[in-house]
Amino acid sequence: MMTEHKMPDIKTYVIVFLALVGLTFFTVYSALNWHVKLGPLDLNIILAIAIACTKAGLVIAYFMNLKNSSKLAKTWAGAGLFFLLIMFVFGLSDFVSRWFTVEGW
Amino acid sequence: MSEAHVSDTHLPVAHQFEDEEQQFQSYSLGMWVFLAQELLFFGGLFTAFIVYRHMYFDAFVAAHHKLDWKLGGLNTLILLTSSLTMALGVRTAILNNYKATIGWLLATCALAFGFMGVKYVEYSSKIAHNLWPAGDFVFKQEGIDAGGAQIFYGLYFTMTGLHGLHVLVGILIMGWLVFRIYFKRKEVVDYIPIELTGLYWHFVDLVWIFLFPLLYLIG
Amino acid sequence: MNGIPFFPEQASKAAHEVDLIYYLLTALTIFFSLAVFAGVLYFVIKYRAGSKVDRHHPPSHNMKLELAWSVIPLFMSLAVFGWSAKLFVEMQKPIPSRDALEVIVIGKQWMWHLQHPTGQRENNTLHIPVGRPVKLTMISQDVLHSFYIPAFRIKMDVIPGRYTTMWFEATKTGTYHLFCAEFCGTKHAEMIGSVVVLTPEEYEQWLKDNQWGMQSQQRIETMAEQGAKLFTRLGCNGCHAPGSEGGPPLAGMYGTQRALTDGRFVTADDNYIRDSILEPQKMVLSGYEDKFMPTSPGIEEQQILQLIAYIRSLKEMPAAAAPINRNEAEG
Amino acid sequence: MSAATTSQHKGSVNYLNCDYSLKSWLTTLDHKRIGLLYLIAILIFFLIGGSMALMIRYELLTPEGDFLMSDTYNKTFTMHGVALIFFFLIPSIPAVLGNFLLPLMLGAKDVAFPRLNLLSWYVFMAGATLGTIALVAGGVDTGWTFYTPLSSTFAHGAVVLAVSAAFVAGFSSIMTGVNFIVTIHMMRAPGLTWSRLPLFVWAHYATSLIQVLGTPVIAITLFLVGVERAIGIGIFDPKLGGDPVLFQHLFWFYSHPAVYIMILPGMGVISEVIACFARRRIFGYDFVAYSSLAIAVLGFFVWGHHMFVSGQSMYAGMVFSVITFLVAIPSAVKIFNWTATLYKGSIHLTAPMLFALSFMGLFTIGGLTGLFLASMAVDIHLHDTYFVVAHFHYVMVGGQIIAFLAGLHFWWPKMTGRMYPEGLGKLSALVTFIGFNLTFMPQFILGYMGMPRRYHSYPEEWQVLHVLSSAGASVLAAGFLLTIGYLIWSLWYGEKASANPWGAKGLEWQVPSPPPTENFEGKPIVKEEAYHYSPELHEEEKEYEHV
Repeated sequence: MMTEHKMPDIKTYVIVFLALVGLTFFTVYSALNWHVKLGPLDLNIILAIAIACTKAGLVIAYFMNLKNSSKLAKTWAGAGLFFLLIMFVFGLSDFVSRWFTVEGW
Repeated sequence: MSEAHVSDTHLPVAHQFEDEEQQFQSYSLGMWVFLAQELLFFGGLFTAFIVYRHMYFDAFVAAHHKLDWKLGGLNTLILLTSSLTMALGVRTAILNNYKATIGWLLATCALAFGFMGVKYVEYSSKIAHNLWPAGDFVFKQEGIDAGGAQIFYGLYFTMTGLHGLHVLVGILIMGWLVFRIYFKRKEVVDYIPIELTGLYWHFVDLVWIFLFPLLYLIG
Repeated sequence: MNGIPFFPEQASKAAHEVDLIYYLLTALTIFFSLAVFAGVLYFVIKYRAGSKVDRHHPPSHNMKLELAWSVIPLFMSLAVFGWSAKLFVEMQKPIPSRDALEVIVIGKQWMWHLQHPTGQRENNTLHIPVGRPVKLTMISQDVLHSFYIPAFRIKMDVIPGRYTTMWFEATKTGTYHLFCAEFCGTKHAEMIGSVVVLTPEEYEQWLKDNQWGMQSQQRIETMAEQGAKLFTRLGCNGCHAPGSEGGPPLAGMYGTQRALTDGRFVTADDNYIRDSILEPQKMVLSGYEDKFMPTSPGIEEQQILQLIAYIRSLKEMPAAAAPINRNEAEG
Repeated sequence: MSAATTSQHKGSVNYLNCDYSLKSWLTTLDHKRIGLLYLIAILIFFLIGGSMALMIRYELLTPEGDFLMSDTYNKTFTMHGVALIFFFLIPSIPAVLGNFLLPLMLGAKDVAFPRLNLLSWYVFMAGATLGTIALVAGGVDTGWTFYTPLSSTFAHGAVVLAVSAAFVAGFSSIMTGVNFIVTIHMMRAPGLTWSRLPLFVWAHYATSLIQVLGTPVIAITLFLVGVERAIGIGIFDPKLGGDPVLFQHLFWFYSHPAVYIMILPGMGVISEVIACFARRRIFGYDFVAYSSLAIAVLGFFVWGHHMFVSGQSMYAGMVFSVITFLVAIPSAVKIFNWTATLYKGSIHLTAPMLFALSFMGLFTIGGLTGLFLASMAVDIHLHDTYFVVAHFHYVMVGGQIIAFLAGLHFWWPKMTGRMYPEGLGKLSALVTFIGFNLTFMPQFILGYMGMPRRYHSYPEEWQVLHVLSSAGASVLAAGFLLTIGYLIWSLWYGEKASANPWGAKGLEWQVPSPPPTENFEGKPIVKEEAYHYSPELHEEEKEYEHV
């Protein structure tokens, strides 16, 4: 029985690799040179995380070939991310909301 | 963009599987579930990092200035390249070209050793400046409380150490794969363990993609 | 209390309402358990194997029934949640400190040390007046503990490194159990004591009887007075005395919003003062970036609490009161 | 397990008598043998944990701590927790009954990754050995929760050993989870769609989801405690500014879903047992199946209810409290559906059925007392008291262990080819039910009186309740020992079991007992829905000869 197995070709790999390297240089450059502050929030952090997420997305979709993998693999990758976010959001909810005073209830 | 690789060769099917397709899908799903578990494993450390960064804002910023972002950046490039060589190795494995596969795997191993080398340099310089977070931790800086800095370096060594351990395990697996392909070069290249190791290696690279900005760049 | 003890005393304002929710939940549990038990018993008897009874086309599902017994318990649960969350907020809401008796509690491995604002110190016992809210500011010197008074239905963990507070108002005089509820090592079971609730007169009398120092026969200093002494001994007044710009003025700063260098706003509560004493650079006030505040290594939890009491007493600047001799006062 | 068992036709080879050598057992890839290997391993730890329980109850007979020194008492209840939770409750149903039955129920030859299955047993034994060494090397006095800073800086027991034991045992649980997820997805027989799956398989899918996504978080948390204690990297150390509440967050993120790892497989067993002995399809199959998944997913949102009084912020507490109330609904739905299953069934009161009915009663009480602890105001009073102890024993012993016994009795003929003695089975179900209630009902009252957990001595006015509870404990122990006794006895002297002694539906009953190594000759095809019973047809009674 033929195993039909879709893999990206070499050209795609190299393009994705160059994109990743480009993003790395961009994130280093932006972290060191731009210091945009919006009140207490440091925009650098959001930019750095956004770039890291796009790099992660590229690696998952092309290098790990999730694009052509089964629907099950996609659901389980999504499940891992979903429960990770639960831990972040609910875990941080305690530390962030500790300083809310209760005057206004 | 993607070409379909129809391999006319057949892999031996384990007794509990019906056909090759079910075998491959099972191994692929099993690996993705394992990686979801690894994601949660590192997720615990990232939660601790985010919480302490929220609590010790200045100490973390001051402590991370002592990290050398150039070495961190170099390590990122090394790992990205090793991801590329790994992906190409998996591709040639599926095409049943065992020589090229061994070549790419060795390239990935070499890059991984490079990564560990850079890490060794980094660690020894940190320990030399007695930034090792146990016992004689010294962090004298105007206006920065040493406790928060010590926690930063505690997290730094734990996260990058655990990541380094995963890189070492990756090197061992790839070494075993190279021997296995070489000794079984007569038969069809069994691409399944190589693809799974590829997935594992890309995950290790993924963790570093998040570690690098969080530890070295932010602030 | 002979025979089988069944119910703890209700000795605090909140105790009554907590017991009401407890009765409601007990009633729900008994109702549902009996319903399930009766249903099972009835069906087991009626439809036992071999009994001649109509078993034709047993229903495999019934959407209306299944939705009913999902949605109805959901609403009952949310009702109970709402009620108990409301009560929880009332029990946790910080009370105005004007009329509250503020006692500090220091938990350390296997004993409780308590201090009244007027200076009286007690181990493992707490004397409080009835009918007056009591606010406890608690911290641990080593591991986690938990200050638990069953008769008041109140408990709060005592954490090393951070103050936790709780308040209650006793409604019945008497002596009640005090337990440590968070496992804290070998003698966790011996870290117990008692809370003695006195009538206001008895409490005043108790304060008077205990206001003389053991050896010095002089009136013991209140927390604020001890704080004032420490304030000078540690050299805080060098920068924080009024008029000097070495550090921010402290008169009347307790409870206000403080703007930090990075733009964040923090309320100046006990934790803020404690963190600023122990790690001065953790939260630097805007306008004082270049100023440097020394840390005071080896400062004890008790001393920090005394400094806080002193800073809170700084509405205006009282001169440190001289200690009065016992026999003068009683002479 | 050297029982020479033959099913109807003499000398047929099955998975037990095909090879008696120790090597064949220790290097087996057969999921059925690995299930039995797990059964032996967890039996040892059940006895260790159970004996610790008896020592605790014996100590609490008197208000003063006079039987054990307080240090020994603390080590006893810690080892009671660690041994029973990590080495009995979590692996028991998934690793024993799940390993044995999933491939049979799915019509597959074996689990998806047999070698990973054997590796999970060896990793479990490695964790178990580390746990025993920790016990022998002086034990641990931190409680099974390992709260810092007590566990990381102040405790002086073998904390690093105990923490690494739980760390290693966690990976065995992860491997089982990964194996089951892939098996259930990939290895189903033709025609076996998700809506035709037995509810036992649904429950194990939900359990595996938690095992895989929950366990790594406690692995990293215990790793940090071990690192902090061994090397001194102070992540949770308050002197450096570390926050013990952060440890509690990371610990309970796993440990609450872990209680669902324990109870969900139990619910799967109960669905099977009730369907078989009421001769009826489970009422509202879809609701029961999806409630397993709902419990598994919602279980990850509720861990904060362990920390209402730990200095957690009030707002976070409210969020956790409302979701905890929501997660109680699917459990209630299951109980109501099982009760409705009995309607118009023909009910056979065999030993597994008695265990299943007592599960329904005890789990209802256990689940509802959880609502006391979910409501924040009452939890202030009840947190860390004997009310909590009674609640989780009702759910873990009254729920999970009794469901495990129900499953063990139900599938014993299939696993060993031998019938257990029916009369003793019913007696043991009764004794266990009575002993359990006598042990833990008084603890609810003690809890509301304010008796704190993990206390070596207590005020003497509560002695009456403790004496009642200790009396119950000995009855409960008698019930368990009776069960272990006659089950082992039945291996040699039990009556030979036919392929389907209960007349149950399900693929596992279509193979001889004990089944051959490769389970099914051909590939079974599934055409009908699960639990295809028809109680009103009386002729079905005769081929069911056992009750």
